[in-house]
Order: sequence, then structure tokens, then C-alpha cells
Amino acid sequence: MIGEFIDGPLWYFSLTAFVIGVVWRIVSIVRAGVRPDLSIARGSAGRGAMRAIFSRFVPERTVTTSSRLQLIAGYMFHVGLLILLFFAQPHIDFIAERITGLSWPAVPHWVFIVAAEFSFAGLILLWLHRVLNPVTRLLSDMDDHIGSILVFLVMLTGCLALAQSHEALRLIHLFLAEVFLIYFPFSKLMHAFTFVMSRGYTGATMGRKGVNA
Amino acid sequence: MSMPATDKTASQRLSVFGLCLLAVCLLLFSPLVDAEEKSARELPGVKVFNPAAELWRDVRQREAPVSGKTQVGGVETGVLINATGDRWRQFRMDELIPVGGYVIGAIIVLLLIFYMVRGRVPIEGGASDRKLPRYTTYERMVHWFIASVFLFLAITGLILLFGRPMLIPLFGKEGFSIIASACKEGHNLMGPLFLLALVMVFFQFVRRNIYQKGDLTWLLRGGGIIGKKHVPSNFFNMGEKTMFWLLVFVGSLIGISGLVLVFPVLGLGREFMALAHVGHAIGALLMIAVIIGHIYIGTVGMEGAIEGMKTGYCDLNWAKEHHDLWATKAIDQGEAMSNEAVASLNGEKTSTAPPGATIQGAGK
Amino acid sequence: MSEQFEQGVAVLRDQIDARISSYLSSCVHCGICAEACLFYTETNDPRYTPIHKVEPLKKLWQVENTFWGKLGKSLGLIKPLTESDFADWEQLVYDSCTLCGRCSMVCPVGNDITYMIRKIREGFSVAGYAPDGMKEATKRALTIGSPMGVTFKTVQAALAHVEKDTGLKIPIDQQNAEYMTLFSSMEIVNFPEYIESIAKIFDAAGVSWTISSQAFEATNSGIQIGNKEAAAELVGRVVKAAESLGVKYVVSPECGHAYTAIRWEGPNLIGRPYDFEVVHILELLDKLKAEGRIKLEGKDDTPMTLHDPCQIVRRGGVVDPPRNLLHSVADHFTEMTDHGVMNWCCGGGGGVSANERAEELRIKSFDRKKHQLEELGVNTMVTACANCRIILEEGLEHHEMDTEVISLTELLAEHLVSGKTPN
Amino acid sequence: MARMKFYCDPERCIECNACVTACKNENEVPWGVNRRRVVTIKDGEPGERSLSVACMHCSDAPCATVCPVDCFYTTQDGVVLHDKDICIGCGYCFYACPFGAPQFPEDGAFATRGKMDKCTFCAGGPEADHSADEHRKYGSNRLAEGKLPLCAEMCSTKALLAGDANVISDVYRKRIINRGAAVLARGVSYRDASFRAPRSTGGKSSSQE
Repeated sequence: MIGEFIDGPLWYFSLTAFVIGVVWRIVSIVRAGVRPDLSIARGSAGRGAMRAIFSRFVPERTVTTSSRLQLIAGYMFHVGLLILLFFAQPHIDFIAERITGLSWPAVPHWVFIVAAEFSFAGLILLWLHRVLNPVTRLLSDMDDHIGSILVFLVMLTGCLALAQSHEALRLIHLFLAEVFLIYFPFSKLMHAFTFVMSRGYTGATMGRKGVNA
Repeated sequence: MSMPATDKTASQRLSVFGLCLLAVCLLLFSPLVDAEEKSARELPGVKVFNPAAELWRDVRQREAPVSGKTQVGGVETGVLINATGDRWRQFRMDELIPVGGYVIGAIIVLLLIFYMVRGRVPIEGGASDRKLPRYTTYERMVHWFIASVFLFLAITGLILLFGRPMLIPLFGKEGFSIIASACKEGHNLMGPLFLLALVMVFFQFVRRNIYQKGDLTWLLRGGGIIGKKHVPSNFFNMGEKTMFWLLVFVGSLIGISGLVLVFPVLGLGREFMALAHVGHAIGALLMIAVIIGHIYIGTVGMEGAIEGMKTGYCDLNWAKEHHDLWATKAIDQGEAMSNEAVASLNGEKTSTAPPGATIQGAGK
Repeated sequence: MSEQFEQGVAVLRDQIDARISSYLSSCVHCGICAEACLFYTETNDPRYTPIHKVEPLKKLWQVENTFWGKLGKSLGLIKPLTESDFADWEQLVYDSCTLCGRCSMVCPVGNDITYMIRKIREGFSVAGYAPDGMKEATKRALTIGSPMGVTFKTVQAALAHVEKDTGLKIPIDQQNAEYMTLFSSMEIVNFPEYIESIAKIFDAAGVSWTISSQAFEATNSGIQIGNKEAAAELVGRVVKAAESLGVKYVVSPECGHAYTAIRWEGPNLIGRPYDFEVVHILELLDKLKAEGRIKLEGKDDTPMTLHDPCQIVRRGGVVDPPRNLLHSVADHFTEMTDHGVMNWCCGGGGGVSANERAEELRIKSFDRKKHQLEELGVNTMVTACANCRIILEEGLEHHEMDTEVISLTELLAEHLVSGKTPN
Repeated sequence: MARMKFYCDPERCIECNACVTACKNENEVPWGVNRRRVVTIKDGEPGERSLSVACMHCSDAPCATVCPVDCFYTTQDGVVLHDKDICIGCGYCFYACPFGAPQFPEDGAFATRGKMDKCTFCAGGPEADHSADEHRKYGSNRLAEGKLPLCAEMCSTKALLAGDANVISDVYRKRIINRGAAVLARGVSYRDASFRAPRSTGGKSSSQE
């Protein structure tokens, strides 16, 4: 009964909320507008933007020493999460069945497990860093904690349901995923989309000036 | 041919005995034991040997399990009798579960009694207005990393161990199956993280945990419990060092035996797997007991003990009382900081005072 | 006061464009920018984390642009931006940020934090929350024509000295000259050698140049304090002078903030493109050298290093010219560990040098440069910004280090093959 | 009630593996699972014997004792069955079982063994008899149809016996007595022909019934 609700209407509701919310957020950012830059450009803004979008995946040398742990944990978490999210067999099946009808090859089970290990280690370390490091503790607000904990719970319940044998466990996972989807557009989790815009804007400005940002 | 045919009577007696054994082995506790014995008695003197019983008996009574060939692939498929299985079952059901339960219960009761007798150990000099930096952010991260992973593993592990006697009555079999399945998957998944955390802990803290001269005194005086006087100690005291080494060695044992258990794919035999389980269980229960004590001291048992792990700084008086050798050295090196400086470094300052005002005491 | 505060908030609200919305949406509070900021690394005070300095802007954005903010505000759970926020953050926004832009280089989501601090200053200055030193400097710039109170008379005196020393005639208000040269007051007052060098080099290269009596000052206090009107007024003077003289190029002096102000922000402040182009003196020198119009002789064999002024290199894009030029006159030029667009600021940019209140913090943050120099073991530091030069010299003096700070333009003038001048 | 047991007569087993195949086919077990296997001792040596082994349906089953989720139960026929909906695939039954009966469909890393599978004495599982679920999880339920496990029914030499313990022990006892009589008649000890290497009788072994 409640299971059917989670598996049916709530899923479609959360997906709709997610899509509309994300689009709305992005549109409202773009609509705020950027004043045209009247100075004479030294380099290309477009190339600068593209460059920044990709080059920021590789951290500056100075960061690799000062924030090494955060970088490693950050990469572990994000890459792991990406694999878990898009290359796990149950997820691909679910996406194919419920959304796109398309499926693609999944990673082998052991890759999934390794990705999960990395992802968990990364997320736990990042969150601990958030609460223990004076800088991040000062910066963090409820949103950051809710976001981290939601992701953690979605991942955890997903892994607890790994045996794929108990409907209840799958529903708990699905329910949390739905909460996550609904929460997503209202929160910092939006950085998953807006980071491209931020890097683009900065890269464009810097690109005009002829600086590789 | 284990029976020498020279001694007729012995051979006869043995043949009867063989028949009896046949009956027992053939059909475990089946009601035809009587009938079989009767039929054997009806034909006295005839050497009626049951080849199957002989075979099974040999398999059972020989020291090493007899293995043969089989077309079926897999681990130990050629082995007819898994001789260690029963010993393992006894260990798990008659020793591990009851004794483990008592041990954990006893630790909790003992701590309760201790708390009632001794109470919370206060900072005798009261909280001072200065602090010493005790743990870096990384050290605290590592600690809480292993702590959270350990807690998760301990809880899921205990549920799997004691769930059948304790939780099935509460949740029913179906309900508990859901819990147990989740616990098993979670336990297996988080297990390797414990090993990762253990490696991090080891390298971060090993230097300060090497036993030193004063440690024996600490042990002899029971860590200050005997005589209620603080015993001098360095950055870590004898008890903490011992816990560290327990964690390192027992933790490795738990971790590695756990890996054995989660990799049935490696084709290890049941005997080895059972042994791994025994080591895993005993080690884990031991560590859980130790950690309960550790948590007790950190939370209710001692004033100011958890501060260092929480904020990175500990009270100067606390340091002097519990880790005086380290505290003296640290104070000599000018590491002591005012509470305000610490609050500022921890970003707790909210006043509008100029930001530059507190930077003097900022240490690296 | 309260009305002024409201105005400040309104201005602050105006600053929120797509870039800032995107930045604030993207920031995950990872704190990596802290490690890029010398005010944090040298004090370990988490409040100096760059993104923390824009907290009031974030608060305003949250309350007015996000779902939770609006909800929290209507439920009374989140307090809107208050005057005490401005009071609390004034020092963080002005004293502990040199707008050096290093944090913007390391942000994993690509936020230009410096841009946000530059913008938050707009609101703060309107609300009246700005350091007195900077307020006064801006006032002087608007009324007298220079933040340091230098008048054209002073300039003339300095030029007379230069003319005497070099025997060269310095063209003033010459119509249709190719280049109109600007100076920073710092150079006029503290480093007249710079003017001398320029005169020599331009003479040797045969450059047609002039100085405007109407606009000689290149620095722009309006930008540092974050006052758009003041900044536009100051840029407008330069534009007016340049256009009335009909020059093709305006030469920005070594001074870093002056360069960003006139080169990158100027057209946007006055709302139209210039009729002329702005070049930095180093760009021009590099061009002249490449064209063979200036010839350099001899190489210094003292080990040298280069301090990159943030606004010229990281925020200005003049990365290679100083290196090309320095290589042509120095045999032993070694880079510091963090150089080029990742250099460490001197600690006095963005108006911090004009802010007496920040002096203690500024001296403390000089430890970073000190460490860099000690690590490299070089005792001669070349730079191309009068402000950097003053701040560096102050820091070195404070630590009693015997490191020499020299201007790149002056160094080049020393190595100039003097064709016409007898000197 | 009846008490169902298997019994395999090594004197008759010819290691044809038909029981293994029959079981796989009848129960459509997953790849990698073998509920029944034939083990040959002393393959190619004097005293070679084969035994077909599966779950013995113990009266006091060790697997049921150690199961952390208590998923085993014994039917009225004395068949030891388990509930796959409750099983968590921990593998403890496999450690405890003397006969190696519990099987796991996968043996991947991180103990992703899947649910345990073992011989059901062709008696299905806890689901309704002959339901689709039952067949999918446990294979066929011949016992409910009044039939015995297919492995035993298929056995061409009737080495593998299945059924009520009283009945099969009778059958077996008769065989032994007959063999005993044959021994008396021929004067050859059957013991000498057992799989153990003859010690005193030298090479005069391996006679047949």
C-alpha cells in the first residue's frame, strides 16, 4: 500500500519536481543576466569558459598539498557516486524501465562494490572534514549537512538492499532517493549542475583577459 | 582393511560392532536401529559387512577427511565429510553466543558499578583559561572515521550474532530477515573501510604509542585507579597505548579474517573459513568490550577527556593531570593558548573585535 | 544611518547577477579557498576564508532568491540582513582581502570569489561601512585628483627633476601623441625613478608620448572601496583627457590596480568602449623590444626573482611580458614556487595599503612572502607595481631582511642602449 | 509420520551421475548449483567406490542450528527445508553441514553468495504446493504429488534409495543379508572387498555379488 505509493505516484512526483526544479533554478540564474563586458578582449571568452569547465577538474598544484585529503576524498566520492548512480545494473534496469527505455552496459558487480567502498570512504571523510575542520565548520550550514546526510542515506540504503531480496529494503532506498530528488533543486546539491555555469562564467571573464583559469 | 583376520573372536566382536555402527551412521537416529541389531543377532557368526557404513565410518574416523573425485566443480566437493563443521557449530552455538553475551553484559555492568562507586573523574584544578593543541584536524578525522565505521560494524555484527535469540522474538522471522540482510550487506561493504581506517590510524598515531619507561608504573598503579592519584604519563598513557596496539593487532585480525569471510570466491576451504569466523568473532567481541570502556572514559567517565578529540584542543589543567609529561613539554615549547585564541582558531568567535587581535597566539 | 543602510542593501541587491547567483548556488562550502588566501594561511583564523567574507551577500541572496531562505524569512526563522552584519563584516571585506584573486583560481566549482568581494564592497561603501583610510583616499582622489593628495603641481615638480636629471624634455598635453602615459601617485611621490626610466626608454625608442595635465593619476580608489560612481568619475577623467588629446594608446603604469581599473573595468564603468586602447607599460616595453625599437645590453648576474603583481598578472593577463623582459636583462632569474597566475599577493592590494587599521594583519600576512623568499634564497626581487613595492619594502624592513626590491621598468632602463642621451 | 531419508549403496553406484543430471533438470537449479554430487573414492585404485551425496535431511540438522535468521524447518515428512525469503546468504550452514549440501548460486566477492540452495527431497518450499513461486525458488515438488525424488527414481542400479527410512532400511537390510548369504556360500568375506586396501588377504579381493 505505502509501497505502491512509493513505487508509483511518489516516484513520478519526485522526478517531476526534480526536473522542473532544476530547470527553474538554472533559468532563474541565467535570467539574472550578465552585463556585457565593454573592454577590449585579449583572448576568447568562449575558449576561456570551455577551458575552465574542464581544467578545474585538475586542481592547482598549490591545492594538491594544502587540501590533499579533501581532494582525494572528493574524487573518491564523486567518481564513485557517478559509477554507482549510472552504471549499477539495478539502476540501469530501473532507468530503462521507468524513464528512458534505454539501457547501457553496467559495470561488473565487483566494480560496483569497489566504487561503493571509495564513495563511502570519500563521503564519510568529507563530512568529517566538514564538521572537524574549523574553516568548513564555520562555513557549513544546515543545507550542507542535510545534503551530505541525504546522499549518505541514499547510498547506504542502496547498499543495504544489495542482496535484492527484500522489497522493503528496496522501497526504503527508493523512498530516500525520492526525498533526495525533491530536495535537490532547493539546495546546494544544485552544484552538480551549476558548477558548469560557475566555471563557465569565471572562465569566460578570465579568458577575455588572457588568463588561463 | 583395518581388521586383522587372525583373531577370530575379536574379529567377530568387531563385526557386530561394525553392524551397530552401520546402523548409527546409516540412518541418523532412525528407529530402525533396533531392527538392525536384531537382524544382526539373528545371523550370528556371519561376516555381514555393510560397505556403505564402512565407507562412511572410515571417512568419519580417519583423521583427515577422505576426499575423492567428483564431476561436480566447486570448493571441497570431493570431500565427503566436513569434519570441522560440527566443532564450529558447537563453538558458535554453545560458546560464542552465550559467552559473548555475558562478556558484553558484564563489561556494561562493571562500568555501571564503577561509575556508581567512582563517579565522573573531574579535572581537579578545574577548567583553566588556557588550552593545549592536542589533535590536528586530520588526526580527529581519522579517529572519527574509524570510530564511525567501527560502531557501524559492531552494531551490525552484534545484530547478526545475537539477532536470532534476541530480535526474532521481537520482529518475527520475516522482519528480522530484512534487518539481517541489510546488516549483512552493510557489514560486508563497510568492512574494508575499517581496514583502510586502521591503516590511517596506525600511521598517524604509532609514534606516540610506543611503550616508554613510565608505562610500567602506570600499569602497576592501575592507571591511577589504585590510590586515586594521577600517574605521570606522556601524550598517551599506558592504557591508551595498550588499546592502540590491541586495535592494531586485533583490528588487523578482525579485518583480515573478515576479508577471508567476504571472499568465498577465493576458494578457501570450509575449515579455514570457519577458523576465520572464530578469529573474527573472538577478536570483534574483545574489541567491542575494550571500546565500550574507551567510550565510557571519553563520555561520562572523565571530565575533559573528549574535548581534545572534539575540538582539537584540551584544557591545560586536564593535560597536566592526565598527561603531565607531554603537557610540561608542550608548555615549555609555548604551545599553550588562551581560550579566546582557541575559539578564534576554531571559528567560534562572533564578536566584532578586529580580526587581527587574536592572531598572536596562533600556532601552526 | 538606517536609510543609508537600506541604500547599501539595495545596491548590494543590484549586484546579484547571473554570475553571483551561479556562484552562490555552486559553493559547497568546501573551504579549499581558505588555503589559497594568505590572510588565512598566515593566521589560521577561519574567518579569513575567502568565501566567508561574502557571507552578507550570500545571506541577502539566500533570503531573497532561494526557497528555504524565503520560507525561513516568512516563518521568522532566518533573520534578514541587518546593519550589524555589515558592521561585523566590514573588516573582513576590506582589511583581509586584497582582491588578489588567488582564491578564484583554486575554487573547484570555479567561483570567482574575488569578483563577489569586489561587488560586496559596492553595498558596503554605500551603506557607509568602509575603512576611513579608504574613504579619505577616495575623497582625495575625487577632489584633488589623486588618492595621496598629489596635485599636478607636485607632478610638475617631479617632472622638472626628471628633466634635469636626464636632460630630456617631457611632453605635456601634446595633441595627437601616440601614447598618453599615466602614473600612480605612489610613483610620483616615492619612485620618481620610474618616470625617469620611462622618459629614457621612450626617448630611446622614439615613442611619441605625452602626459596629460588633466589626468595623470592612474589608480582608482573608487574601485578599491567599491564605489561605482566614484570609480566611473575617475575613469571618466582619464578617458576625457585621452580623447581630447586624441591619443591612440593610454599607457597604464606599473601599478596593478590601476591597470585593472583602466583596462578592464573602465569601459564598463563609463558604459561605452574607449576610442583608444589601454596598454600596460610592460606590454608596451615587450612590444618595443620585440620590434627592436629598444635595445638592451648587459645582463645582471645577481640572482633575481619576480614578484607578480596580482592585478597585472592573475587579474590582468600580462603574464609573459614581465618574464620575457626580465630574462633579457637577468642571467639568474628564478621563479618562486608559486608564481605567475598562482603568485602570492604582497598583502597590500585592493586598498589594504590605504587602510591603517589593517596594518597589523598585513604585516602578519607578509610571512607568506618572507617564507617564499627564504625558500628560494634570492635577495633581489623584481616587481612591476609601485604599491607592491612599498608593501614589500615595508614587510622586509619589518623582518629586517636585506632583500632588494626593484622595479622592472627601472631595471630595463639601466640596461638600455642609450642612443641619443649622453647619460 | 514418515521420515524421509536417502541412502546410497556404494556397492551398486556406478558413478553414472544420472542422479546429478536428473536433479538439475527436474529442479532447474541455477548455474553453479549442484544439489547432488557423486563422489568417487579411490578412483582407479583397488577398492574404488562411489557415493551419491546430497542433503541428508538430518533429524537434528546443524545447518538449522547455526542459521542466524532461523530459516530452516523440518516438514512432517522429516524433510529439512529452508525459506529463501528469509535466507540472507551468509554461508554459515555451509560451514556447519557435514555433507557439503548447502549451495550458493554465486560466489562473488563481498560474500554476494545469493540465497542458499540445497536438496529439497523434491518437496518444494514453504510456498503453496506447485505454485509458480515455489517452482522458481525451490524446483519441483514431487512429494506433494506422491512421488519420490527424481534422482532416486532415475537411478538405474537402484543404488540411490529414497523414501521412508523404515522402508529403505528394510530394502537395504535385505541386500546386506543377501550379500552376507552370498559370502557364506562363496566363502568370501565382503569386508575384504571393501574399499580399504586388503591387508591380510593379499590380492584376492574385489569379488562381486
